[in-house]
Amino acid sequence: MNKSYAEQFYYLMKLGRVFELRAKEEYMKGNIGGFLHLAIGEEAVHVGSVLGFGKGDVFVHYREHVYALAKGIEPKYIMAELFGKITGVSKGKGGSMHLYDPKFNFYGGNAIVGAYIPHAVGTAFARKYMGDTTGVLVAFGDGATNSGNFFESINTASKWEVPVLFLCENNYYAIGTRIDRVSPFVDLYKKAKDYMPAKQVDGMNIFEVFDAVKKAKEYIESEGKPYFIEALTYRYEPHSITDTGDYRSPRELKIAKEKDPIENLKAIALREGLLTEDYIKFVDDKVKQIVEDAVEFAISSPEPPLEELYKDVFCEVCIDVVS
Amino acid sequence: MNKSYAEQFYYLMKLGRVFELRAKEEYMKGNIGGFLHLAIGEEAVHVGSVLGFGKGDVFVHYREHVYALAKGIEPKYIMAELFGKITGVSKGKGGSMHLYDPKFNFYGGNAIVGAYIPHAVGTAFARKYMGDTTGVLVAFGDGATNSGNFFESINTASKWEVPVLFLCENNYYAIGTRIDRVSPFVDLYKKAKDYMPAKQVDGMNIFEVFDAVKKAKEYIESEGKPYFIEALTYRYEPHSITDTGDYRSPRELKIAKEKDPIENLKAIALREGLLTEDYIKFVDDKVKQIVEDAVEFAISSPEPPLEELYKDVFCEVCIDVVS
Amino acid sequence: MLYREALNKALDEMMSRDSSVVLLGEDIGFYGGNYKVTEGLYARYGEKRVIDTPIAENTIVGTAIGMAIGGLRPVAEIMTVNFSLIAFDQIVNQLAKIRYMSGGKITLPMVIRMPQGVAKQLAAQHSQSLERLFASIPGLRVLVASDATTAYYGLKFAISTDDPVIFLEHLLLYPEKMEIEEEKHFSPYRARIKKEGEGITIISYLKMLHDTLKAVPTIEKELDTTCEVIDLCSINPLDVETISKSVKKTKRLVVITEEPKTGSYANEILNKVLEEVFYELDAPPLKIGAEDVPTPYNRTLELASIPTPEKIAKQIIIWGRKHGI
Amino acid sequence: MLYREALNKALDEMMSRDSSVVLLGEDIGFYGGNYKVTEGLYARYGEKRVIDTPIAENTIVGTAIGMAIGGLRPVAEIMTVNFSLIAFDQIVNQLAKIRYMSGGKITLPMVIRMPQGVAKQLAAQHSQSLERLFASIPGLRVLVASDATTAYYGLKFAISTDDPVIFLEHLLLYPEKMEIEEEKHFSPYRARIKKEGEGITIISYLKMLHDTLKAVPTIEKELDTTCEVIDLCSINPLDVETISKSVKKTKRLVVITEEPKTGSYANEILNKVLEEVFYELDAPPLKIGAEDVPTPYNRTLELASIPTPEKIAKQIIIWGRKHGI
Ligand SMILES: Cc1ncc(C[n+]2csc(CCOP(=O)(O)OP(=O)(O)O)c2C)c(N)n1
Ligand SMILES: Cc1ncc(C[n+]2csc(CCOP(=O)(O)OP(=O)(O)O)c2C)c(N)n1
Ligand SMILES: [Mg+2]
Ligand SMILES: [Mg+2]
Repeated sequence: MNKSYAEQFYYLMKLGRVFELRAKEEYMKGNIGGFLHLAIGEEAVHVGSVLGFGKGDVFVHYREHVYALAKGIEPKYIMAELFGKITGVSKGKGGSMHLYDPKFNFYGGNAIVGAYIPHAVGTAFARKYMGDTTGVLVAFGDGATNSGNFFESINTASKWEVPVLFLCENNYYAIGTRIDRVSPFVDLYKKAKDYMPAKQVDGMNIFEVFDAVKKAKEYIESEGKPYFIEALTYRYEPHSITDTGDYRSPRELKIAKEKDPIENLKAIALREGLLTEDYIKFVDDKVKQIVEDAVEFAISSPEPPLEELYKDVFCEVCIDVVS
Repeated sequence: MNKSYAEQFYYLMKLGRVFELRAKEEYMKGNIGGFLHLAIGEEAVHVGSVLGFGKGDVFVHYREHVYALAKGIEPKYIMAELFGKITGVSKGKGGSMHLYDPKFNFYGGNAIVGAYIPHAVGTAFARKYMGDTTGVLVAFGDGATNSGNFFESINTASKWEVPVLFLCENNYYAIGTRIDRVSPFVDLYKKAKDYMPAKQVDGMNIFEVFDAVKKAKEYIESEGKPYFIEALTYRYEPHSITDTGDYRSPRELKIAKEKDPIENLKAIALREGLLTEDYIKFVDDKVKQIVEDAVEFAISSPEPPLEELYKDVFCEVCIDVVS
Repeated sequence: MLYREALNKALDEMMSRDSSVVLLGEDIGFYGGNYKVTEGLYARYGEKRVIDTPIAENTIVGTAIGMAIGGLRPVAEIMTVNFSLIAFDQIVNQLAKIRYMSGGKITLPMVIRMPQGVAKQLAAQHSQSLERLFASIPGLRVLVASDATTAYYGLKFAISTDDPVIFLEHLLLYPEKMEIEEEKHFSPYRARIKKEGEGITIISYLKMLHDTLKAVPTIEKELDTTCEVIDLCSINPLDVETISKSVKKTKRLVVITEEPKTGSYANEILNKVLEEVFYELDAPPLKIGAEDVPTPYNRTLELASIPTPEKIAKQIIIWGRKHGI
Repeated sequence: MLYREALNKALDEMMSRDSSVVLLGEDIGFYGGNYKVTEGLYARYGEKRVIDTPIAENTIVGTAIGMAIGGLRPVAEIMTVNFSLIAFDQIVNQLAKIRYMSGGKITLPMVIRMPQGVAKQLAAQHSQSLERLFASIPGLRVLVASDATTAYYGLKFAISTDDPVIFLEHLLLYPEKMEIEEEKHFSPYRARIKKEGEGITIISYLKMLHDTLKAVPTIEKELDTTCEVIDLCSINPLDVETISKSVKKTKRLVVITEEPKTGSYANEILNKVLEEVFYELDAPPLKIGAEDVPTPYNRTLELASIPTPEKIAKQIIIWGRKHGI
């Protein structure tokens, strides 16, 4: 592992965390509405997988700020989207759960558990069909692995031999329901292992996530076939801001926080000389500034004009005659 | 294996085959309409599973005449249903694909591939909840094992620990599409094996089907948990009467017919002294008569009166006041 | 009490009365329900009667059908109506048809409860009213619970009847304070006159009913008339009698729903009534509904996409003036 | 040529023109399609462009969306509209909304083709018309192909446009003989006047259009008037202009669809037109549709459940007499 990756890891994880904590503040002030799902605690999975994956399309769920940041979308356009402003990545029409930017190969942000998994399979098919060997990454939670969308996609991707990396973020909970209450087993990679190579990694360790994803990417692109990774992780915050989170014991939470992925990285990287205290300080200040600027940008951006209500339902320049 | 079972096997398989061949004739004459899916070639699976299962609820697909007969529904009520007569098991409203008779624990007959699999899981839950340990049998084709309904049911039944026997009839084809064109592997029991005990049997040999199902039944009822059997079989007829069946080679068909489950039974049972030529002759004559009587009954039965159109949509004696 | 507590009370009473009543859904048990409708029931009735399901709506409805076949009276909660689309085959091809296809041999006494509607900035996939998709399917009864009284009695009825019932609630009503009015004999398929009036009949339900009631004083003042406001309670069947009677008196009809206007169920309501009273109307009927767009996240656009008390008043006043009220 | 051959021709031409057009569905490839619409295309374009899918409609639509995101123009065949219910979340929550939620950043140029309607004794789960479920969803274009001309040009348009199109065919039309009329500029969202007339405007599409045309001579004779028969071609958007123009002339409106009457899309068609012409109508509009029951298997009951040329004629004649035609 080289220095430059360690720096990127730290920068993006920290950016993600500060961004989300700030978003929470703005939610409390009423500047952000709807659902706000935070990925705090899960940054090693989100950042590690995007960087390990490198080039390629990404499809994720409604807890996607950190993915979007790691893919390179500018914080201010994400924050503006959370504020519902016209300058947001989705013009203020999507909100926190619906960030999209094809320029960065980022395809949501989807609020229906599991429903975008087949999209990833289809996109991988399309890329391969057009002679592009680049793989596609799709991430989903433990809860999604009980859904038809998940099972059908595993089955179909395996048959079609398309380069998709299925990334299951097992944070043990789907809202207030622990995975062992609703799944016959909790080692979720077993749901895929007869269909494709499947492994489990420690999702609190970004090096492990990064390495596993990188290897998986090489596999899917050289073989043109799917791969499955289950990353064990934890969300520190409640499911969304309106959830109390009281279904988890303080002890469980404490244990999880002791594995904090950012602290984890810091400890390892400082020990191994991959990061310096100076760099850390530099990043901490920098991301704070970036996030403040993003909030500033969001606040000062205009609301979408009323005619936006009717735009983007259909394509406006579409032909309506065929000859 | 005792004599009495061999006799029942022969009787029901022969009844099923003669019934279906006769139904085909009547279809050609225009006395039966819609889709008519024949199970000819698959009788060992249908009869063997129902007899091996014994007491208990049964849920199946649209190719269900032989299941219904094996469950004990009188041939004439089934034939009348195919003719769309009021005396049919479903009053002529369901037709070939929708035979129902709760008196015989027979719950369809369903025309949506895979969609009734969760019903079986729910009914097993209900029985268990009410203190009845009797298991539930659900049968479906190879094609169904690619559907969300199938996967979710396997997963949920395993978690809920309900006594369901999942019976996959792998006849290698879903209409004109061979299973290896659409499934990543063709040993379909592997789709269930991490969720419950799962095995594959020769579905052209009724003794093997019967034994496997009997053992599975004991397991599901003593453990209160699900079990999976894949029976390898073959349909001799096209998918339904309107299909040409030209996607299968004459050689493939010939090989399959050499394993004919009825001839198979006859050979084994005569050799082992479980059946006599006399008994076979007796049954052959008897089922012919039964089927002729059934056709006679169907022909002479009245059409449903017009007011039936509006009946059975809702329950007629339903309360419409609550206090 | 809160609206959601009225639902909870109905579930509790029916469960305590009849052990064949079971609940199933996502997060409804240990967690107490995302909108707290099932709160306390898991502790009281245990995990075999308040069943936490996987996130698999198709299986929730599918297994509930099986439970009903097996002799139970399941009440399935779909967390919001948006997710019922995943269970749509089970609802339309199975639940609505099995009784008929079996010649009446199988009854499916079950309820699917779910909240719908535009709440606050939940964006397109979480902000829909879909009653048209249920009420237009032969074989389903569809009730809409607009207040604590219909929530309580309506849900008790839905659980008691042997027909499958789609029971629609509204996300924004859950935390609202209301009381259950005592009813000796509650008729679930009867519309209820919430306010009497002489000049305009306004039909609505769920959140739109409340918005309508808020709009009425302005309308009455501006148009110098009185409005009769009707809560449908049941949208299939429709209580055409109560509505027609009102329209014969007022000669004017407005239907207000939260669905996008094109293809909304308001069209059916309107036409059913028109069949009875076409020649008696003094003005073309007015349909008020949401704009034909997916619901946007931005709050201003979101509010612009659905009827609000202000817009309801404004539209009815313009229509009234145009047609000589 | 046959109706289904017109569809095949459209697919073939579009595929030969543009390699980004791919087909996917059950049995459409090697087998040639259950209703033979894709016959020959597998041989011509290979298995990467004519893709046999598992029986998993949700995945068919879901992967097609992904293909569209990835730059293809997929045409998904759902074997019959009945199975589209399994894909309903993909259609309503994904296909119809992604463009909007992404602020226009993602377009989904794709088509879902499927036959609907009551054929012959296929029973309730295989005998449905469901256009209301699609046409009432903002974000979807819905075309109905009633003859070879609209099948051919309509499907070509559907594949060319960047909007998602639900393309409805009718099971009973596939083997019908018809010709493609040459059109220089085909407007897919325009209704087509199939027969001119002065006394009654009758609107329809798919099989009902043909049944209507069969009924017309009797109606004209009995009521001593002439009928103007309009094929809608597109049901979302609706060509209100063409319809209103006709109704302004005839003063009378009949809408005939195969959906069960309660909640059918005919209500929308009717009300959209009423908004334009309410005061000009000489009679209350007439809606003809199927009975509010699941479709029965028995042929006599089945025919009793849907409009037929005889019943269409009878109902219009009774209505016409009652209202003074
Ligand atoms: C189909 C569907 N059903 C229910 C919901 C409501 N819901 C939103 S998030 C969620 C839990 C998902 O859990 P998991 O997949 O583990 O992801 P996590 O939130 O833990 O990241 C549920 C049930 C939904 N959005 N979509
Ligand atoms: C959900 C659904 N999709 C498509 C169909 C059309 N269809 C009817 S039978 C069939 C093939 C089923 O194959 P399989 O499960 O192997 O059963 P088999 O007919 O071989 O017994 C298909 C695709 C259907 N009935 N339901
Ligand atoms: Mg989770
Ligand atoms: Mg098969």
